[in-house]
Amino acid sequence: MTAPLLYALAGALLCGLGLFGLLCLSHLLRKLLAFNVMGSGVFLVMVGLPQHQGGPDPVPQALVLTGIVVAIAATALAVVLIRRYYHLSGLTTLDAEPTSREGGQE
Amino acid sequence: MTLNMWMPLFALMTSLMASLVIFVLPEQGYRLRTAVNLGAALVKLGIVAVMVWGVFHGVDYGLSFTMLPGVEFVLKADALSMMFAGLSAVLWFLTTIYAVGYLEDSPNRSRFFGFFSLCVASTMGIALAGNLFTFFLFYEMLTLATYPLVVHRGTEQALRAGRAYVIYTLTGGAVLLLAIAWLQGLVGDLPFREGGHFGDADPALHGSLILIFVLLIAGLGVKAAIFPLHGWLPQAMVAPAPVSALLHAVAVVKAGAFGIVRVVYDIYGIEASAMLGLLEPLAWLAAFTILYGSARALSQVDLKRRLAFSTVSQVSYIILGICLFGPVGATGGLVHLLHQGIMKITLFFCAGNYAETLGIHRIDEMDGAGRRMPGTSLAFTVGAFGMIGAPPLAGFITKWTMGTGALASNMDWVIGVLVLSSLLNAAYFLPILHRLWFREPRGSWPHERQWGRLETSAWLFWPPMLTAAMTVLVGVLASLPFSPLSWAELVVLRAYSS
Amino acid sequence: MIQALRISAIAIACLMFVAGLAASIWAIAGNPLPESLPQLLSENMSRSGVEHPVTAVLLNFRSYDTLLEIGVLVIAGIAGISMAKTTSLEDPELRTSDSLLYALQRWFVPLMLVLAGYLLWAGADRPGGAFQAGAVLAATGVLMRLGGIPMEFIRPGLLLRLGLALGFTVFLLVALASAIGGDAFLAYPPAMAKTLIVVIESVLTLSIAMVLLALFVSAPVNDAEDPEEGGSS
Amino acid sequence: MTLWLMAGLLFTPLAWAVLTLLTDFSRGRLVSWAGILVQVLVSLGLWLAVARDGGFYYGLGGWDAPLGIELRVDGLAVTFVLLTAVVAGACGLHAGAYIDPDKPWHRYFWPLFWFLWSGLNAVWLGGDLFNLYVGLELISLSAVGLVALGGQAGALRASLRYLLAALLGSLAYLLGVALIYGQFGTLSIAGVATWLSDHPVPSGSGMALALMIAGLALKTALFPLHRWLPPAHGIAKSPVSALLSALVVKASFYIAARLWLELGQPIGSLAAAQLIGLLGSAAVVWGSWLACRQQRLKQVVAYSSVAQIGYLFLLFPLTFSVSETVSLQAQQGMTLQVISHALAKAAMFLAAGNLILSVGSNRVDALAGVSRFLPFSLFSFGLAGVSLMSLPPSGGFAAKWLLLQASLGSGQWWWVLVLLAGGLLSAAYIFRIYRASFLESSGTDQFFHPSRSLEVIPLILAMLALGLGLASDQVLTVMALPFEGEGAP
Repeated sequence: MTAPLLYALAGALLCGLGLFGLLCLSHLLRKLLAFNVMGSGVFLVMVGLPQHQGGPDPVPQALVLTGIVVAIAATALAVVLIRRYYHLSGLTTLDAEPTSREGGQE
Repeated sequence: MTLNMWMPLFALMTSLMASLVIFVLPEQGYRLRTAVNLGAALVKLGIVAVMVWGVFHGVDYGLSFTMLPGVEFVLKADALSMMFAGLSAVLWFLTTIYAVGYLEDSPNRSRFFGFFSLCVASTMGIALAGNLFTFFLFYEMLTLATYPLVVHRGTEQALRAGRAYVIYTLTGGAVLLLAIAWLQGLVGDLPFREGGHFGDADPALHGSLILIFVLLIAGLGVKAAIFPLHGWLPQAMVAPAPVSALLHAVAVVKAGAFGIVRVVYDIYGIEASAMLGLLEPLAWLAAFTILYGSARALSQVDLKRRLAFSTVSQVSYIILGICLFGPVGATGGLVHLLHQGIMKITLFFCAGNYAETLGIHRIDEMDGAGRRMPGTSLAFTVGAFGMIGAPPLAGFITKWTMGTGALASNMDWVIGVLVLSSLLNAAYFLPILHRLWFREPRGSWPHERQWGRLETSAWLFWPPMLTAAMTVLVGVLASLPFSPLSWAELVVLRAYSS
Repeated sequence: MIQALRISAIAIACLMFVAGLAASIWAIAGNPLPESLPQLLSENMSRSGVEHPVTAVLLNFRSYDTLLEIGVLVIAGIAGISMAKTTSLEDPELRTSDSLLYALQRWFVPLMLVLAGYLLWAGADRPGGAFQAGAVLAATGVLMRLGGIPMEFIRPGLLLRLGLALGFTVFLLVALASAIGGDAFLAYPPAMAKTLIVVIESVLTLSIAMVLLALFVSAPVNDAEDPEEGGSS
Repeated sequence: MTLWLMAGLLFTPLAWAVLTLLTDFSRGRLVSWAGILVQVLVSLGLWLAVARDGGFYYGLGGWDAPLGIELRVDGLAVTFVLLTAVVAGACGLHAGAYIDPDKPWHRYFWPLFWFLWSGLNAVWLGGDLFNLYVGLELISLSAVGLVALGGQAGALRASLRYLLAALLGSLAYLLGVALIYGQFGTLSIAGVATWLSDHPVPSGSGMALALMIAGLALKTALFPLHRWLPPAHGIAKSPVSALLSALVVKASFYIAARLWLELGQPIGSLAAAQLIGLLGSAAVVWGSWLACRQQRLKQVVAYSSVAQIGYLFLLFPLTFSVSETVSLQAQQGMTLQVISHALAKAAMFLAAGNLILSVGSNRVDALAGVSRFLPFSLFSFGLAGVSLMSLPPSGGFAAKWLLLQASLGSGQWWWVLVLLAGGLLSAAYIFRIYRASFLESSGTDQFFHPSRSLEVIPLILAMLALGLGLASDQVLTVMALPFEGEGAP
């Protein structure tokens, strides 16, 4: 058991946690956070697993860097959408069809 | 790259192009549309005439290209295809004339004539298809093109009929597709060939071949309205009369029957079909349908529904004919492909005339109509006697030939079926004739229209007169060359000799 | 009750997922690695134009990834400003006059700018690079914004859109230039690799900062909306 | 020459995204039309080049795999590139006339449109697992942005669902990529496949493949992961719906198919293949059933996509442990299904948009009597429906025929039932719309004829879908071209 392997296993755990959150939580922001937790898990696996045997490997590090930027972009887009959705419908979950449009306070 | 190669495509294209042009024409362009329609029908008549002449003299018309890996698109003209092509070309022309008159002043004519031409194009394709795959292509196209015609009136009843039609035919199409795909996977792409392919089939394949045959017949039987797959046909009679006439007397039901002929003769081969024991059950089924259709026709009060059940019965003559394992019986069946078309279209034209001129739809309203419309009623009478099989009309030729064929191949029970069916025919047609000629008219007609000099519009009057005359002529002149009977003999000769 | 059952079912499924994943990771960790990319990478480092391997991967070996990734970032930025009020991205409510924040910002802003510059420069031979620098730069902007310094340029006008597109455009032009020169798309001439990478990194830093900042400050939500097609009647 | 074409192909959409970002909608439209022209020409040129000389690998940045990113430019990829050019070009032209230029947020339509296009090209050509991930994200985020553009709460809700589903799918895929890299030390699909061809399958790679395919299946909306698709596709503007249904879902499917064809035989299992096939069949049945029950026109079309996608997944069982011939038939069938569905569904959505514009309502019953006005859009809708019902001579029929042959050839007759039943079920929902349009009712005299340019585009697409069946053999020949496995040119 090396440290990178431990990272990878921790990543697996984070993936499971994030998945659980994504499926069970209903508040949109929480869902989004769960997505980020899961994303972090994936990145940990990605960096940890190859470095377990081969020592430092710049390729997955670069990939993760790219992945993080993509995740940031996705998160930002989601936040923007959630805010506008809340503004227009007053809802923070996707459970009910939006009917009224009294809107939330911004 | 000769002209002959392209002839089948031209025959197909005349109606297809007419259809496209008509779709684009504005609704009000009445004259132009009629001109396009009749022009295309005449051109097609010419092309088909040339091809009939050519096929008789052994010219090879054929066009093919690879459509999918291992599958060819083949158009080809042989004696059998010219039989069907000739029938639809002639009757298309007459029906177009009739439809122009029938639909005068009614809405959606652009749509109607567009799809009408599309139907004829599909029928042409079915006639000229050179293998099962191509046949299927046009067979399904016919389904689609007919739907708008069945629901043309847009009433709830029409839409219901359309739904029944689509459910029956598309399911039949799916079964047919399964059968064709299976056959293709088993033995590869098979062109239609006189004499068939399975004369020396591997005995290991027999089981699959029998099953495929059953599926093919089930798929084709829907359009041919074989019992118990006939349910859509009487319902579809809500369509306007020209549609009922051309499509349900000629195109759709004949497409099914024609397909069965193709399968038995040109795919399996008559000997192989007999060897696999496929003909006898099919003959029994056809015989039952003949009697069943006639019996049901007896109890119908609506004129067009009675004619529809009569169609159910008559189409099965064709199938029964080819199941009589022998050249004479086969000739009888094939010639009925033409005879039934001519007779039935006459009857439908007349039914349409009664409906359009006098507002008559039910049989009990027909009392004395013969005096008001003697020409139409004369045509109706000729058609009805033809159906019954009175000599020397078209139907007699069929029944006589089939009866001889049945005796020749030792299937004596068929004679019984023919006699019984003729009696039933008489039982449901003679009362109508009695009402037409020998009863006093009631006070007034349900919905009468005056057209001037003739008893009805000229557009409506002449087509049934012509087809009635043809009913007489094909019977009287049956022994001349190029008569339906001689042509059917030519087809059978080629099928049995190879 | 059903809710609890559902949650426990999902929990069990997730646990199984973790177990399966961990088992696979364990199994893979035990297998020998068939191909060693790091070795190949170090052999080619000299041709990459930079010393730090991560930067080399990002901006040379796998620069197409980076190019598309900037595209993703720009998309997020576009989506962000498409939902903002069209006249201004300024939100008066966000502007505070907190003296503590003001003081902090006087100290921090110059420091952060320097840090961003350093990170950008460091990217060539040690951890750092355009993303890190851009993030710091964006954070500076956020801080300034919270502290009440007006930022007139952040409005969905041409200037902001230019800013969003700048880094991407330069990157793309470099890629195209190499293709016009008859080489593959994105292939830098080895002699110029270093210069080009530095240029790209600098403009990318600006653009990344701009996108992040635009996303952060596009606070007021636009009330105007499209009716659904055919939904009105 | 080919090099220039490749550069043009990659450069144009990205450059036009930037250009249109700097303009407003109306000017962006002119710029985009020019761009569409360029892109169609470049795609056509590349297609012709590959049709003449065969495929090749294109190393980006001059670096070959595994160090750099290699694009796999083969017959299949360029065919899809050309398909994208045709369909996206048509949607772009249609959108230019369809979308209201006065709404300020519509200026962002064009950049998102072009980013979407570049993402699609990246996916068709991609040969590198991680690069495909970035391409997928490019597609997903721009698609979500397009759905949400200026939308109401309903549209935002749909796009949020879409976004969350897409992100979860991407993460699952990325996790699979991480495992693959951990195992094989390379990101190139070809590299992994080559190594697997002469080594035993290492343990743990099954999980990687399963994760990737599951993630992609979620993004492709395979039953039972399809719930996000109909709201998003139904509520977006018609040209956007067309793009999403025709191309976007195909991108993730394409990757899954590529992975399965390269790695499925060694890594996959019979049970997995059959399971995926089963899910595809369930999608066909369930999607069609739901399509029959929808009240709104575009929802019908959207559920139809769920059903049609189901057919695609029959590829998995039909290529696993079967003879070469059967596998080839299944692949060809799948390709034709992708192409014909893309053309037909784009035509259908665009026509549906026109019809909604004409009758002023998005409900199916509102179509009562419109066939009287002989609208071209209804005709296009009908023609596209022929392809979806897989009736001859459409491309859908050709696809079904090949899949039927493959099922019969491999003895997996149960898929035959699915194919036939699926055709009938799709007829049920399509004839429902025909039926509505033929109903003669008194109250429908208002009919607004949209401009000709709006009506012609779906008609052309529908004609292409219909005619594809007749030209299938030619199309398939290009895809079966030899591939020269050498490195970058």
